[in-house]
Amino acid sequence: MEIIETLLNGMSIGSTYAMIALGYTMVYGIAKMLNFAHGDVIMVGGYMLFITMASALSNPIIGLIFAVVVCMILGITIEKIAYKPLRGASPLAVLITAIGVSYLLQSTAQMIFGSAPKMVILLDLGNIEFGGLKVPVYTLITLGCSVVIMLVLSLFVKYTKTGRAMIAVSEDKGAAQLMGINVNGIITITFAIGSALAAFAGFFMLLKSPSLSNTLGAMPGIKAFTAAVIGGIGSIPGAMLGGLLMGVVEAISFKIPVIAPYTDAIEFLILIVILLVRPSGILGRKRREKV
Amino acid sequence: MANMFAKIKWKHFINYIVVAIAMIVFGVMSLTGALSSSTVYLLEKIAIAIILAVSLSVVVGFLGELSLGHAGFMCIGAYLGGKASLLLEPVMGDGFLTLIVSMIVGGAIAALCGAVIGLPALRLKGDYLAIVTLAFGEIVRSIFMNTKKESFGGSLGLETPRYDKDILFIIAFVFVLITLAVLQNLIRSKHGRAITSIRDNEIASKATGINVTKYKLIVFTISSFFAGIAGVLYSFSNYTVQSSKFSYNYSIEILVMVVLGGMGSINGSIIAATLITFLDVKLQTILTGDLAVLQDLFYALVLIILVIYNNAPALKGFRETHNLKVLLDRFRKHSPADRKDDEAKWDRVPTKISMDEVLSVDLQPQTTYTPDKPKKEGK
Amino acid sequence: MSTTVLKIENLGISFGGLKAVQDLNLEIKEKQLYGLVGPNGAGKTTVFNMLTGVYKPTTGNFYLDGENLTGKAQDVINQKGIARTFQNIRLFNNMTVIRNVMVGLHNRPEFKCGVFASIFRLPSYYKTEKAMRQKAKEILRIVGLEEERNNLSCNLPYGKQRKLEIARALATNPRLLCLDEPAAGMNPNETADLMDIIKFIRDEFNVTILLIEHDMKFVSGLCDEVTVLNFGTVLAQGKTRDALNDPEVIKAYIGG
Amino acid sequence: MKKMLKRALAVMVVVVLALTMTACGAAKYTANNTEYVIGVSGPLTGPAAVYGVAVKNSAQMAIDEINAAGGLNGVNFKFIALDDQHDATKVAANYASLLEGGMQASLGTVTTAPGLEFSNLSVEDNVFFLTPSASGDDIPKNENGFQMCFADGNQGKVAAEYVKTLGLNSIGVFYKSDDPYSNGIYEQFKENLKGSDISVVETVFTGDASDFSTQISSLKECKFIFMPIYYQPAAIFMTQAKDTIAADAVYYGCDGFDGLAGQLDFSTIPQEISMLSHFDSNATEGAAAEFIKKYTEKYDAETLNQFGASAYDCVYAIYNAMKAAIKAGKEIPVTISASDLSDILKEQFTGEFTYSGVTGSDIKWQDNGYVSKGAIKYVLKEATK
Repeated sequence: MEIIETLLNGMSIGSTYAMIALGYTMVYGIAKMLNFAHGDVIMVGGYMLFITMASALSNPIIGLIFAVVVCMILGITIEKIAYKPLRGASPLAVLITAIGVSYLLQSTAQMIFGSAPKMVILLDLGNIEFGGLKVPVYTLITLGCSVVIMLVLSLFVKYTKTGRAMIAVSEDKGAAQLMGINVNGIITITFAIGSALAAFAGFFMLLKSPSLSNTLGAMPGIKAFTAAVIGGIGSIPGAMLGGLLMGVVEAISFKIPVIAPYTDAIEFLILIVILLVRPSGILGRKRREKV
Repeated sequence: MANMFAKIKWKHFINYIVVAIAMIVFGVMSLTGALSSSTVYLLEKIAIAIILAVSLSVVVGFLGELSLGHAGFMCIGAYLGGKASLLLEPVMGDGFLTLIVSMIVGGAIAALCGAVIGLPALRLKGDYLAIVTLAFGEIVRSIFMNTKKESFGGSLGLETPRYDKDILFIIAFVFVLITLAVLQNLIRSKHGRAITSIRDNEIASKATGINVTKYKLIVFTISSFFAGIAGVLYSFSNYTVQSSKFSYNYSIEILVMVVLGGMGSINGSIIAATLITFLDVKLQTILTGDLAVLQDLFYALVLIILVIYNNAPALKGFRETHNLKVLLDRFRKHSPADRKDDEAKWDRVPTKISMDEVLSVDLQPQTTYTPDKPKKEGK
Repeated sequence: MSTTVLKIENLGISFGGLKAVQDLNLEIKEKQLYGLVGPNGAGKTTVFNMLTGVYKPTTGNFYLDGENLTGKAQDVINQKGIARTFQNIRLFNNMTVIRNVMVGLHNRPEFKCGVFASIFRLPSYYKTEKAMRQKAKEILRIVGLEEERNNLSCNLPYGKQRKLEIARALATNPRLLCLDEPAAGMNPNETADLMDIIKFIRDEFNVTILLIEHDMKFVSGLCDEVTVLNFGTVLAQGKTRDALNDPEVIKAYIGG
Repeated sequence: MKKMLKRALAVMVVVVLALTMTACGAAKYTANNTEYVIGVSGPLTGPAAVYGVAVKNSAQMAIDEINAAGGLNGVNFKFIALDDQHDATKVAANYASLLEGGMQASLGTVTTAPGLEFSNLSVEDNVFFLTPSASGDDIPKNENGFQMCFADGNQGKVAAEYVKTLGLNSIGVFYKSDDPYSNGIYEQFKENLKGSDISVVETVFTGDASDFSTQISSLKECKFIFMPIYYQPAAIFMTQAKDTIAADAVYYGCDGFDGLAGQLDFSTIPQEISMLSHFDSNATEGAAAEFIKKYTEKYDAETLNQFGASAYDCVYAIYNAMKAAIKAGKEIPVTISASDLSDILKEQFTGEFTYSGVTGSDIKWQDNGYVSKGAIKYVLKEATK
């Protein structure tokens, strides 16, 4: 019983990670960059929800739509201003600008919204009872939504023209360009999708814990990135798997008092162990340079 | 005699000379009491930052591996060196001897950890190695965070003795010189060539008989040794060592110094470390009260603009005509025979720090993906 | 009869189900110029990759001077005496020409200088550094790159990059030098020049050469023996003229 | 070679110039003061910014009030707040910069983590500080340091004493293992609970965790949950736990709970929420209510919390102590050095001096720097019947 409960709690934690990891993996897989600002786009999405809920239209669904739209615009803007000029430069340069963008978003948010954390109550969904187990509804919804998003993304990438173009860009930018694919356009679309996913992640994070500050996305962002790497970065199902795995590990670790304070260390240790066993993550594709 | 003098490669020594002169100038100023304590703190911080940046530069700029765990090694040095000095203080006093022994303890243990983390480096590629080093740093931080109060101070941090602040910054600069000497001598030797060859082309390097494993381990070990030394200096320049300081954010800050300084340029790392630390401290102390929120904003803007300016392929033409070097060249006659030693132009470093994974939607892990690139020039 | 330098026995490798190379047997004598030819995808480079330790063969063994080197690490194999060049040139692009060659000299016993000696600038450091530079210049002179020694290797024209790669491989003092399409991308003049250089270095450095090439004129002009591969299997083997005129070989090249 | 030397010289000059810009005459920093200067180092940005901002606003408000009322014998006060981002490393630079800016007395740091550094630095120069909210037990360990808030250990002890009176068999604890504040309280709590037969269900979280489902399921049998944490995670915990934890359970916290009302819709939480503190930001009467009114008129109400109230008191306490010292015949010129002022203030704070303000009345200080004032159990919200 307790085991099932802990697993469920793990799913609850992990579904949020999975949602963020999906965004990481999309951007990484196609634009080939560690978007350290992804977590801060989540935070912006959170503030958009806050604005909506504080306005006359206090409806979470409208808030979500608003957040998605704003985040997509923000994502595209960031890409155009900070990342696009560096296409073709070293990935390290892009990594550093991503960090710069992350600082920029955090301090802008503090300037606009102040330093105090905001309370954003979206919906009170209550619990469902399963044979003596109380499961919060938001856990089920987050889990369900992340599975749906994962499936939609997979189908999108596999079966639409844009999606296939994305795979082409991912495998070889130069060749894709030669085949008439608008590489810049595809990368812009990727950032739009990634940022929309960030907005969703923000929504589900606030659904669970209604406290919003300008560092909302920082640590979950890193954890989710770790999850994406565990699952095999670039792999959409891998992101989901990695996220859930991280969540379950976290839940188990928190359950045992002796190791609970070391939870972060344990999560990162698992990452190292998994990478040592499978250097490309669980579902990652091993890429080998041709000699 | 004059001939011998002319034969010395002055540009190899220019950074020693500059650092030594700065050290002497400030040392004299400190003796005459002309140095304010805020400048002393600043100097200590700059010295520590230079050691960190230069030691990371060897990993990132010369070996071509991305490490996001440099702060972790520093953390080990700071805690263990600090603890060593606490234990030694009753026996050996708080003098120079304690300092040196603590340095060796902190540096050596950090180096050991560097070797341990260097082992996975042999298996993992750039970006995966980066995340492993990041994870390592976070593990170290988390462990020290949760120690018992008696052992390493727990969440409140370890209280360490602060070294005499009129002298510490001079010692710190001496260590900067030592770091420079060791790392530059390493780089400017056959071993340095082997290391740079790994960065430039690992496959060719192996085929040329370079023991890549050995050199990766050497570089990780030496680099973390100096990170550990920087950590011990940090513990001597502060009353408390708190592990929350050594998060991945700090590692990234060091990385920023290396990247802004230019890959494979030690002088660049020194200048970037100095300027960033200076900017950081000045922003922090000048922007008081309500203005404090502008610090990060300003820092972020500087970062983005500098990186784009330095790296954007579209600005290449502009960079080549409008840069500091061109400006400096106006003051000296440019001889085309002058060629930078082992300095890799940043935009040409074929980074192994590659983002290489391919988007996939498959549920089955696939064994190998070999990109079949067309030959550059067919026949 | 001169001694056997390289002996390959039943060498084979498969990737998943695909047998890339199977049952390769050959023997190369000292100072021989041996050719490995075959259409695209025949597995020639794969053979090189096995010989230099990039891939571990699934079956068979190969011996250098009688020593079994199968499955050894790349750097060990190189130190034992097999050096190679690459089909798509792999130079150390951010290093000068002379440094590229000096990396090749790294493992030579006469240039021994430990990490500590280098860091503390012991006299042995200055001695080896000077000697290495001298030796590298010498090698560069032979391949005709002495003038370019202070240029960055990536700024060299294509033909010279090929030569530099050979120089770097030679610097490791190999018994067997494996050249992967050394004449690719060269004009006829350069090719002729290269043929002379290859012959010259064989004599000068006392080295055995195994080369992959598509240019039949080049192969027949240089090699005394060849092995023709197709789909990983040996089509023909023997004296160059005989092997290249084998009907199977002609069929594989022309198709049908 | 000459060229190289020339270039070396140029680089050196730039570096030296950059560094010497800051290197000006040391010695007496306060000689040119035209106002009394009070300084503080606190987190004005970053995750803990709300505490630093509250302190900065409230202290500024107190200074403005004092100046409007004519200052101290006609001399105005000046307040400087520097940002340390809750990071001990940044304190040294702040401290030196404040000192060189003419600081004569200080509010120390806002948070505990960097507080120890400040405490050790300030004793070197003998700078008096009265911290509003750095509650670590070791913060006032030197004779120049005093606290306006309760020390963590004392809070833990008082909480343990209170728990013992409840007659419970089992209680739950939820704390943040990587936070000195939370740790400090819990350690003393555990220590003081030893010997009683109360069993403790201990749960922890670290960092910025925001999903407490595991901890909640571990605690769901508990009727009393002690939470020595700050209000933001507490609010998340209560929201997530409202249906799982028994409706008649009690959440009991320390002064960190203050500010909860802004983060939590109390009507949705069935459990009782109480805290042991010196200030309630929802107070409707007394000095506290007056402070709240003034603060919310001037600043963003969201940043109102006990940190601010305490800082407001700190400024007034220093002001009153200076006034009392002058009355007792001491001279406090505007250019008085920090060390001289420190001696005067130390004498006052360890002497008969008492202060009544927002966070308590007849506040006195022990010789070890700890505050002695009444801790009040505030019931923020009663259990919903």
